[in-house]
Amino acid sequence: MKIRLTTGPLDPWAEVSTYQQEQASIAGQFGATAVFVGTMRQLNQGDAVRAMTLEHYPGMTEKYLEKVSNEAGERWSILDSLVVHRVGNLLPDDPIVVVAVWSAHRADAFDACRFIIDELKTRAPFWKQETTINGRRWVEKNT
Amino acid sequence: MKIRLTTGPLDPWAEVSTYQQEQASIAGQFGATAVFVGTMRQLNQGDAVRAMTLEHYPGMTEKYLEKVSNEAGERWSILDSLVVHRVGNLLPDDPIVVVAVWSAHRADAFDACRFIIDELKTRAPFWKQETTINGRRWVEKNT
Amino acid sequence: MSISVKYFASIRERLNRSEESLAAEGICTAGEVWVRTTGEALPANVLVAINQEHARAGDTVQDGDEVAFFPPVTGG
Amino acid sequence: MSISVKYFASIRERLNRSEESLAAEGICTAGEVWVRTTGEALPANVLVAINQEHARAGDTVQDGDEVAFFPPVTGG
Repeated sequence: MKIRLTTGPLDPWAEVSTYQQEQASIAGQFGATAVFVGTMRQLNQGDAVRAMTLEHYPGMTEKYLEKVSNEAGERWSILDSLVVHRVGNLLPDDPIVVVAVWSAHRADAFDACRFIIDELKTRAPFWKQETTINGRRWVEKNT
Repeated sequence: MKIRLTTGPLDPWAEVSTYQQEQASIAGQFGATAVFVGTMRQLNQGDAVRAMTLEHYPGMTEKYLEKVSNEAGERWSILDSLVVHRVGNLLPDDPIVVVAVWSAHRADAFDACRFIIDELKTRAPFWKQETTINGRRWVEKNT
Repeated sequence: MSISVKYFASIRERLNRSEESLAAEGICTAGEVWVRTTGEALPANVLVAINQEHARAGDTVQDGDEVAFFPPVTGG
Repeated sequence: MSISVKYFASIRERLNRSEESLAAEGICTAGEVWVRTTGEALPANVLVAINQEHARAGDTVQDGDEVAFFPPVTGG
Protein backbone atom coordinates (compact mmCIF):
# COMPACT_ATOMS: atom_id res chain seq x y z
CA MET A 1 0.00 0.00 0.00
CA LYS A 2 1.41 3.37 -0.94
CA ILE A 3 0.29 6.99 -0.75
CA ARG A 4 2.30 9.70 -2.49
CA LEU A 5 1.81 13.42 -3.06
CA THR A 6 3.88 15.11 -5.73
CA THR A 7 4.36 18.64 -7.02
CA GLY A 8 6.00 17.45 -10.23
CA PRO A 9 4.40 16.11 -13.40
CA LEU A 10 2.48 12.89 -12.83
CA ASP A 11 2.62 10.03 -15.35
CA PRO A 12 -0.12 7.74 -14.02
CA TRP A 13 0.72 4.77 -16.24
CA ALA A 14 4.40 4.88 -15.31
CA GLU A 15 3.44 5.17 -11.62
CA VAL A 16 1.25 2.07 -11.78
CA SER A 17 3.72 0.10 -13.88
CA THR A 18 6.70 0.93 -11.66
CA TYR A 19 4.86 0.27 -8.42
CA GLN A 20 3.56 -3.06 -9.69
CA GLN A 21 7.06 -4.19 -10.66
CA GLU A 22 8.36 -3.27 -7.22
CA GLN A 23 5.76 -5.41 -5.44
CA ALA A 24 7.38 -8.78 -6.10
CA SER A 25 5.18 -10.46 -3.50
CA ILE A 26 1.96 -9.97 -5.44
CA ALA A 27 3.31 -11.22 -8.80
CA GLY A 28 1.34 -14.24 -9.93
CA GLN A 29 -1.28 -13.56 -7.24
CA PHE A 30 -3.33 -10.79 -8.83
CA GLY A 31 -5.71 -11.50 -11.66
CA ALA A 32 -7.31 -8.05 -11.66
CA THR A 33 -6.07 -4.48 -11.58
CA ALA A 34 -8.53 -1.58 -11.53
CA VAL A 35 -7.19 1.92 -12.11
CA PHE A 36 -8.76 5.35 -12.04
CA VAL A 37 -7.03 8.46 -13.37
CA GLY A 38 -8.41 11.97 -12.81
CA THR A 39 -7.26 14.52 -15.36
CA MET A 40 -7.62 18.30 -15.55
CA ARG A 41 -10.24 19.36 -18.09
CA GLN A 42 -10.17 22.52 -20.19
CA LEU A 43 -13.76 23.31 -19.39
CA ASN A 44 -15.39 23.44 -16.00
CA GLN A 45 -18.89 24.75 -15.51
CA GLY A 46 -18.82 26.18 -19.03
CA ASP A 47 -15.69 28.36 -18.69
CA ALA A 48 -12.35 27.74 -20.33
CA VAL A 49 -9.83 26.94 -17.62
CA ARG A 50 -6.25 28.01 -18.34
CA ALA A 51 -4.51 26.75 -15.24
CA MET A 52 -5.18 25.36 -11.81
CA THR A 53 -3.55 25.36 -8.39
CA LEU A 54 -4.17 22.46 -6.05
CA GLU A 55 -3.83 23.27 -2.36
CA HIS A 56 -3.83 20.57 0.30
CA TYR A 57 -3.42 20.08 4.04
CA PRO A 58 0.04 18.55 4.46
CA GLY A 59 -0.06 15.74 6.97
CA MET A 60 -3.82 15.36 7.11
CA THR A 61 -4.03 14.51 3.43
CA GLU A 62 -1.63 11.59 3.71
CA LYS A 63 -3.26 10.44 6.95
CA TYR A 64 -6.71 10.50 5.40
CA LEU A 65 -5.65 8.67 2.23
CA GLU A 66 -3.96 5.98 4.32
CA LYS A 67 -7.10 5.58 6.38
CA VAL A 68 -9.23 5.19 3.25
CA SER A 69 -6.80 2.72 1.67
CA ASN A 70 -6.79 0.66 4.86
CA GLU A 71 -10.57 0.72 4.99
CA ALA A 72 -10.71 -0.51 1.38
CA GLY A 73 -8.46 -3.40 2.42
CA GLU A 74 -10.83 -4.28 5.24
CA ARG A 75 -13.98 -4.12 3.14
CA TRP A 76 -12.74 -5.95 0.05
CA SER A 77 -10.30 -8.74 -0.66
CA ILE A 78 -7.41 -6.85 -2.23
CA LEU A 79 -3.69 -7.49 -2.51
CA ASP A 80 -2.34 -3.95 -2.80
CA SER A 81 -3.26 -0.35 -3.59
CA LEU A 82 -1.58 2.82 -4.78
CA VAL A 83 -2.71 6.45 -4.58
CA VAL A 84 -0.63 9.25 -6.15
CA HIS A 85 -2.05 12.78 -6.09
CA ARG A 86 -0.53 15.87 -7.59
CA VAL A 87 -0.54 19.23 -5.76
CA GLY A 88 0.59 22.71 -6.81
CA ASN A 89 0.28 24.16 -10.30
CA LEU A 90 -1.39 22.26 -13.14
CA LEU A 91 -2.34 22.86 -16.76
CA PRO A 92 -5.27 21.43 -18.72
CA ASP A 93 -4.79 17.78 -19.69
CA ASP A 94 -2.44 17.22 -16.72
CA PRO A 95 -3.19 14.08 -14.70
CA ILE A 96 -4.20 14.98 -11.14
CA VAL A 97 -4.64 11.66 -9.40
CA VAL A 98 -4.20 7.94 -9.97
CA VAL A 99 -5.73 5.19 -7.84
CA ALA A 100 -4.81 1.56 -8.54
CA VAL A 101 -6.00 -1.60 -6.80
CA TRP A 102 -4.70 -5.14 -7.27
CA SER A 103 -6.86 -8.12 -6.40
CA ALA A 104 -7.35 -11.79 -7.27
CA HIS A 105 -10.72 -11.02 -8.87
CA ARG A 106 -12.24 -8.07 -10.67
CA ALA A 107 -15.25 -7.23 -8.52
CA ASP A 108 -13.05 -6.52 -5.49
CA ALA A 109 -10.60 -4.49 -7.59
CA PHE A 110 -13.35 -2.33 -9.11
CA ASP A 111 -15.27 -1.83 -5.87
CA ALA A 112 -12.20 -0.92 -3.83
CA CYS A 113 -10.81 1.43 -6.50
CA ARG A 114 -14.11 3.24 -6.79
CA PHE A 115 -14.45 3.47 -3.01
CA ILE A 116 -11.00 5.05 -2.66
CA ILE A 117 -11.52 7.68 -5.38
CA ASP A 118 -15.04 8.47 -4.13
CA GLU A 119 -13.77 9.01 -0.59
CA LEU A 120 -10.80 11.00 -1.88
CA LYS A 121 -13.09 13.26 -3.92
CA THR A 122 -15.59 13.89 -1.14
CA ARG A 123 -13.42 13.98 2.01
CA ALA A 124 -9.68 14.34 1.36
CA PRO A 125 -8.38 17.87 2.08
CA PHE A 126 -7.59 19.12 -1.43
CA TRP A 127 -8.84 22.40 -2.92
CA LYS A 128 -8.76 23.47 -6.54
CA GLN A 129 -8.32 27.07 -7.62
CA GLU A 130 -8.91 27.68 -11.32
CA THR A 131 -7.58 30.47 -13.51
CA THR A 132 -10.02 31.49 -16.25
CA ILE A 133 -10.12 34.55 -18.50
CA ASN A 134 -11.99 36.27 -15.66
CA GLY A 135 -9.25 35.59 -13.12
CA ARG A 136 -8.88 33.09 -10.29
CA ARG A 137 -11.71 31.32 -8.54
CA TRP A 138 -11.99 28.55 -6.01
CA VAL A 139 -13.82 25.50 -7.27
CA GLU A 140 -16.78 25.21 -4.94
CA LYS A 141 -18.46 22.07 -6.12
CA ASN A 142 -16.92 18.67 -6.41
CA THR A 143 -17.50 16.69 -9.59
CA MET B 1 -12.69 3.39 -30.14
CA LYS B 2 -10.23 0.61 -30.76
CA ILE B 3 -10.21 -3.18 -30.51
CA ARG B 4 -6.97 -5.09 -30.90
CA LEU B 5 -5.96 -8.73 -30.56
CA THR B 6 -2.29 -9.55 -30.19
CA THR B 7 -0.19 -12.69 -29.95
CA GLY B 8 2.83 -10.80 -28.63
CA PRO B 9 3.56 -9.59 -25.09
CA LEU B 10 1.02 -7.05 -23.85
CA ASP B 11 2.11 -4.01 -21.82
CA PRO B 12 -1.26 -2.64 -20.67
CA TRP B 13 0.09 0.67 -19.34
CA ALA B 14 1.99 1.40 -22.53
CA GLU B 15 -1.10 0.49 -24.59
CA VAL B 16 -3.28 2.93 -22.65
CA SER B 17 -0.66 5.67 -22.61
CA THR B 18 0.09 5.42 -26.33
CA TYR B 19 -3.54 5.24 -27.38
CA GLN B 20 -4.43 8.24 -25.21
CA GLN B 21 -1.65 10.31 -26.77
CA GLU B 22 -2.86 9.41 -30.25
CA GLN B 23 -6.41 10.62 -29.54
CA ALA B 24 -5.71 14.34 -29.82
CA SER B 25 -9.42 15.12 -30.07
CA ILE B 26 -10.19 14.03 -26.51
CA ALA B 27 -7.27 15.91 -24.87
CA GLY B 28 -8.62 18.45 -22.39
CA GLN B 29 -12.08 16.84 -22.63
CA PHE B 30 -11.72 13.83 -20.37
CA GLY B 31 -11.60 14.19 -16.61
CA ALA B 32 -11.81 10.47 -15.88
CA THR B 33 -10.12 7.33 -17.16
CA ALA B 34 -11.09 3.91 -15.81
CA VAL B 35 -8.88 0.96 -16.66
CA PHE B 36 -9.14 -2.75 -16.00
CA VAL B 37 -6.26 -5.17 -16.53
CA GLY B 38 -6.71 -8.95 -16.36
CA THR B 39 -3.52 -10.85 -15.56
CA MET B 40 -2.70 -14.54 -15.56
CA ARG B 41 -2.48 -15.99 -12.05
CA GLN B 42 -0.20 -18.78 -10.90
CA LEU B 43 -3.01 -20.56 -9.13
CA ASN B 44 -6.40 -21.45 -10.52
CA GLN B 45 -8.80 -23.69 -8.62
CA GLY B 46 -5.99 -24.68 -6.28
CA ASP B 47 -3.52 -25.98 -8.88
CA ALA B 48 -0.27 -24.35 -9.90
CA VAL B 49 -0.61 -23.21 -13.50
CA ARG B 50 2.61 -23.26 -15.51
CA ALA B 51 1.38 -21.90 -18.82
CA MET B 52 -1.78 -21.10 -20.71
CA THR B 53 -2.98 -21.03 -24.29
CA LEU B 54 -5.74 -18.65 -25.26
CA GLU B 55 -7.81 -19.70 -28.25
CA HIS B 56 -10.30 -17.38 -29.92
CA TYR B 57 -12.68 -17.21 -32.86
CA PRO B 58 -10.99 -14.88 -35.35
CA GLY B 59 -13.48 -12.46 -36.82
CA MET B 60 -16.28 -13.08 -34.33
CA THR B 61 -14.11 -11.95 -31.41
CA GLU B 62 -13.40 -8.53 -32.92
CA LYS B 63 -17.01 -8.18 -34.04
CA TYR B 64 -18.33 -8.97 -30.59
CA LEU B 65 -15.90 -6.63 -28.81
CA GLU B 66 -16.84 -3.82 -31.19
CA LYS B 67 -20.50 -4.42 -30.51
CA VAL B 68 -19.93 -4.30 -26.76
CA SER B 69 -17.81 -1.13 -27.00
CA ASN B 70 -20.50 0.53 -29.11
CA GLU B 71 -23.15 -0.51 -26.64
CA ALA B 72 -21.12 1.01 -23.80
CA GLY B 73 -21.02 4.25 -25.79
CA GLU B 74 -24.80 4.21 -26.11
CA ARG B 75 -25.48 3.46 -22.47
CA TRP B 76 -23.00 5.85 -20.90
CA SER B 77 -21.54 9.22 -21.74
CA ILE B 78 -18.01 8.31 -22.77
CA LEU B 79 -15.42 9.90 -25.04
CA ASP B 80 -13.40 6.88 -26.11
CA SER B 81 -12.58 3.27 -25.29
CA LEU B 82 -9.81 0.76 -25.89
CA VAL B 83 -9.79 -3.04 -25.63
CA VAL B 84 -6.60 -5.03 -26.20
CA HIS B 85 -6.70 -8.80 -25.66
CA ARG B 86 -3.85 -11.22 -25.93
CA VAL B 87 -4.26 -14.63 -27.59
CA GLY B 88 -1.89 -17.58 -27.97
CA ASN B 89 0.66 -18.70 -25.38
CA LEU B 90 0.96 -17.01 -21.98
CA LEU B 91 2.92 -17.47 -18.77
CA PRO B 92 1.88 -16.64 -15.18
CA ASP B 93 1.96 -12.91 -14.44
CA ASP B 94 1.39 -12.08 -18.13
CA PRO B 95 -1.30 -9.45 -18.75
CA ILE B 96 -4.19 -10.95 -20.74
CA VAL B 97 -6.51 -8.04 -21.39
CA VAL B 98 -6.75 -4.29 -20.88
CA VAL B 99 -9.97 -2.26 -21.09
CA ALA B 100 -9.78 1.55 -20.84
CA VAL B 101 -12.60 4.10 -20.96
CA TRP B 102 -12.27 7.89 -21.15
CA SER B 103 -15.11 10.12 -20.00
CA ALA B 104 -15.78 13.61 -18.64
CA HIS B 105 -16.80 12.16 -15.27
CA ARG B 106 -15.86 9.13 -13.25
CA ALA B 107 -19.19 7.34 -12.83
CA ASP B 108 -19.56 6.90 -16.60
CA ALA B 109 -15.94 5.79 -16.95
CA PHE B 110 -16.24 3.16 -14.20
CA ASP B 111 -19.64 1.86 -15.30
CA ALA B 112 -18.68 1.57 -18.97
CA CYS B 113 -15.32 -0.07 -18.21
CA ARG B 114 -16.94 -2.63 -15.95
CA PHE B 115 -19.68 -3.32 -18.47
CA ILE B 116 -17.15 -4.00 -21.24
CA ILE B 117 -14.99 -6.38 -19.19
CA ASP B 118 -18.06 -8.17 -17.78
CA GLU B 119 -19.46 -8.73 -21.29
CA LEU B 120 -16.04 -9.75 -22.57
CA LYS B 121 -15.65 -12.30 -19.77
CA THR B 122 -19.10 -13.82 -20.16
CA ARG B 123 -19.73 -13.68 -23.93
CA ALA B 124 -16.62 -12.99 -26.04
CA PRO B 125 -15.34 -16.14 -27.82
CA PHE B 126 -12.07 -16.79 -25.96
CA TRP B 127 -11.10 -20.09 -24.37
CA LYS B 128 -8.30 -20.74 -21.90
CA GLN B 129 -6.34 -23.98 -21.78
CA GLU B 130 -4.05 -24.34 -18.77
CA THR B 131 -0.95 -26.45 -18.37
CA THR B 132 -0.49 -27.79 -14.84
CA ILE B 133 1.75 -30.53 -13.46
CA ASN B 134 -1.04 -32.95 -14.44
CA GLY B 135 -1.06 -31.86 -18.07
CA ARG B 136 -3.36 -29.65 -20.10
CA ARG B 137 -6.96 -28.86 -19.25
CA TRP B 138 -9.58 -26.52 -20.62
CA VAL B 139 -10.75 -23.92 -18.16
CA GLU B 140 -14.45 -24.64 -17.80
CA LYS B 141 -15.59 -21.95 -15.47
CA ASN B 142 -15.21 -18.24 -15.93
CA THR B 143 -13.91 -16.17 -13.03
CA MET C 1 -22.56 -22.84 -52.01
CA SER C 2 -22.72 -24.73 -48.75
CA ILE C 3 -22.64 -24.21 -45.00
CA SER C 4 -19.24 -23.60 -43.43
CA VAL C 5 -18.97 -25.23 -39.99
CA LYS C 6 -16.38 -24.35 -37.33
CA TYR C 7 -15.49 -25.90 -33.97
CA PHE C 8 -13.49 -24.34 -31.15
CA ALA C 9 -11.58 -25.32 -28.00
CA SER C 10 -12.66 -28.55 -26.25
CA ILE C 11 -15.32 -29.20 -28.94
CA ARG C 12 -12.70 -28.92 -31.66
CA GLU C 13 -10.44 -31.34 -29.78
CA ARG C 14 -13.18 -33.86 -29.08
CA LEU C 15 -14.38 -33.90 -32.69
CA ASN C 16 -10.78 -33.77 -33.88
CA ARG C 17 -11.51 -31.16 -36.55
CA SER C 18 -11.68 -27.40 -36.66
CA GLU C 19 -13.82 -26.81 -39.72
CA GLU C 20 -15.68 -28.47 -42.51
CA SER C 21 -18.16 -27.77 -45.26
CA LEU C 22 -21.68 -29.14 -45.43
CA ALA C 23 -24.27 -29.24 -48.21
CA ALA C 24 -27.22 -27.14 -47.13
CA GLU C 25 -29.93 -29.43 -48.50
CA GLY C 26 -32.53 -30.42 -45.94
CA ILE C 27 -31.02 -28.33 -43.16
CA CYS C 28 -33.13 -25.70 -41.42
CA THR C 29 -31.46 -24.94 -38.09
CA ALA C 30 -28.02 -24.67 -36.51
CA GLY C 31 -28.88 -27.64 -34.32
CA GLU C 32 -29.50 -29.73 -37.43
CA VAL C 33 -26.04 -28.81 -38.71
CA TRP C 34 -24.56 -30.35 -35.57
CA VAL C 35 -26.64 -33.50 -35.88
CA ARG C 36 -25.63 -33.92 -39.50
CA THR C 37 -21.87 -33.46 -38.93
CA THR C 38 -21.51 -35.34 -35.64
CA GLY C 39 -24.32 -37.89 -35.69
CA GLU C 40 -25.28 -36.92 -32.13
CA ALA C 41 -27.79 -34.57 -30.53
CA LEU C 42 -26.50 -31.08 -29.67
CA PRO C 43 -25.43 -31.09 -26.01
CA ALA C 44 -27.01 -28.36 -23.86
CA ASN C 45 -23.63 -26.83 -22.97
CA VAL C 46 -22.50 -26.35 -26.57
CA LEU C 47 -22.90 -22.74 -27.70
CA VAL C 48 -23.79 -21.70 -31.23
CA ALA C 49 -22.88 -18.76 -33.48
CA ILE C 50 -24.29 -18.05 -36.94
CA ASN C 51 -22.24 -15.73 -39.15
CA GLN C 52 -20.08 -14.81 -36.15
CA GLU C 53 -22.96 -13.72 -33.94
CA HIS C 54 -24.33 -15.50 -30.89
CA ALA C 55 -27.32 -17.64 -31.88
CA ARG C 56 -29.55 -20.45 -30.65
CA ALA C 57 -29.72 -24.05 -31.77
CA GLY C 58 -33.16 -23.47 -33.23
CA ASP C 59 -32.15 -20.44 -35.32
CA THR C 60 -32.43 -20.84 -39.08
CA VAL C 61 -29.34 -21.30 -41.24
CA GLN C 62 -29.07 -20.73 -44.97
CA ASP C 63 -26.78 -21.70 -47.79
CA GLY C 64 -23.56 -19.68 -47.45
CA ASP C 65 -23.81 -19.24 -43.69
CA GLU C 66 -20.95 -19.82 -41.26
CA VAL C 67 -22.06 -21.88 -38.26
CA ALA C 68 -19.79 -22.34 -35.22
CA PHE C 69 -19.99 -24.56 -32.14
CA PHE C 70 -18.02 -23.95 -28.97
CA PRO C 71 -17.99 -24.47 -25.19
CA PRO C 72 -18.80 -21.70 -22.67
CA VAL C 73 -16.27 -18.89 -23.05
CA THR C 74 -13.45 -18.30 -20.54
CA GLY C 75 -11.62 -15.19 -21.75
CA GLY C 76 -10.18 -12.11 -20.07
CA MET D 1 1.30 25.00 25.21
CA SER D 2 -1.49 26.42 23.13
CA ILE D 3 -3.84 25.53 20.29
CA SER D 4 -2.40 25.65 16.78
CA VAL D 5 -4.98 26.92 14.27
CA LYS D 6 -4.77 26.48 10.50
CA TYR D 7 -6.84 27.83 7.63
CA PHE D 8 -6.98 26.56 4.04
CA ALA D 9 -8.06 27.64 0.57
CA SER D 10 -10.81 30.30 0.38
CA ILE D 11 -10.99 30.54 4.19
CA ARG D 12 -7.26 31.24 4.36
CA GLU D 13 -7.62 33.93 1.71
CA ARG D 14 -10.63 35.57 3.31
CA LEU D 15 -9.02 35.68 6.75
CA ASN D 16 -5.71 36.59 5.17
CA ARG D 17 -3.73 34.20 7.33
CA SER D 18 -2.79 30.52 7.14
CA GLU D 19 -2.02 29.73 10.75
CA GLU D 20 -1.85 31.15 14.20
CA SER D 21 -1.50 30.13 17.80
CA LEU D 22 -4.15 30.57 20.45
CA ALA D 23 -4.06 30.29 24.25
CA ALA D 24 -6.28 27.40 25.26
CA GLU D 25 -7.83 29.02 28.34
CA GLY D 26 -11.60 29.03 28.35
CA ILE D 27 -11.93 27.13 25.10
CA CYS D 28 -13.86 23.87 24.98
CA THR D 29 -14.77 23.22 21.36
CA ALA D 30 -13.41 23.69 17.84
CA GLY D 31 -16.26 26.11 17.14
CA GLU D 32 -15.11 28.27 20.04
CA VAL D 33 -11.63 28.42 18.52
CA TRP D 34 -13.14 29.94 15.39
CA VAL D 35 -15.18 32.46 17.35
CA ARG D 36 -12.13 33.52 19.34
CA THR D 37 -9.84 33.97 16.32
CA THR D 38 -12.30 35.51 13.87
CA GLY D 39 -14.84 37.26 16.05
CA GLU D 40 -17.68 35.70 14.04
CA ALA D 41 -19.89 32.64 14.35
CA LEU D 42 -18.69 29.53 12.51
CA PRO D 43 -20.43 29.43 9.11
CA ALA D 44 -22.26 26.17 8.35
CA ASN D 45 -20.16 25.50 5.26
CA VAL D 46 -16.81 25.70 7.05
CA LEU D 47 -15.39 22.24 7.78
CA VAL D 48 -13.33 21.37 10.82
CA ALA D 49 -10.43 19.03 11.56
CA ILE D 50 -8.86 18.35 14.94
CA ASN D 51 -5.35 16.88 14.94
CA GLN D 52 -5.66 16.23 11.21
CA GLU D 53 -8.85 14.21 11.47
CA HIS D 54 -12.32 15.26 10.34
CA ALA D 55 -14.27 16.64 13.30
CA ARG D 56 -17.37 18.64 14.19
CA ALA D 57 -17.64 22.17 15.49
CA GLY D 58 -18.87 20.87 18.84
CA ASP D 59 -15.97 18.45 19.35
CA THR D 60 -13.71 19.14 22.31
CA VAL D 61 -10.24 20.60 21.84
CA GLN D 62 -7.37 20.53 24.30
CA ASP D 63 -4.15 22.36 24.90
CA GLY D 64 -1.62 21.22 22.26
CA ASP D 65 -4.24 20.32 19.65
CA GLU D 66 -4.08 21.36 16.00
CA VAL D 67 -7.41 22.72 14.78
CA ALA D 68 -8.04 23.43 11.09
CA PHE D 69 -10.83 25.21 9.21
CA PHE D 70 -11.47 24.80 5.50
CA PRO D 71 -14.17 24.90 2.81
CA PRO D 72 -15.71 21.78 1.24
CA VAL D 73 -12.99 19.76 -0.48
CA THR D 74 -12.59 19.64 -4.27
CA GLY D 75 -9.71 17.25 -4.94
CA GLY D 76 -9.08 14.50 -7.46
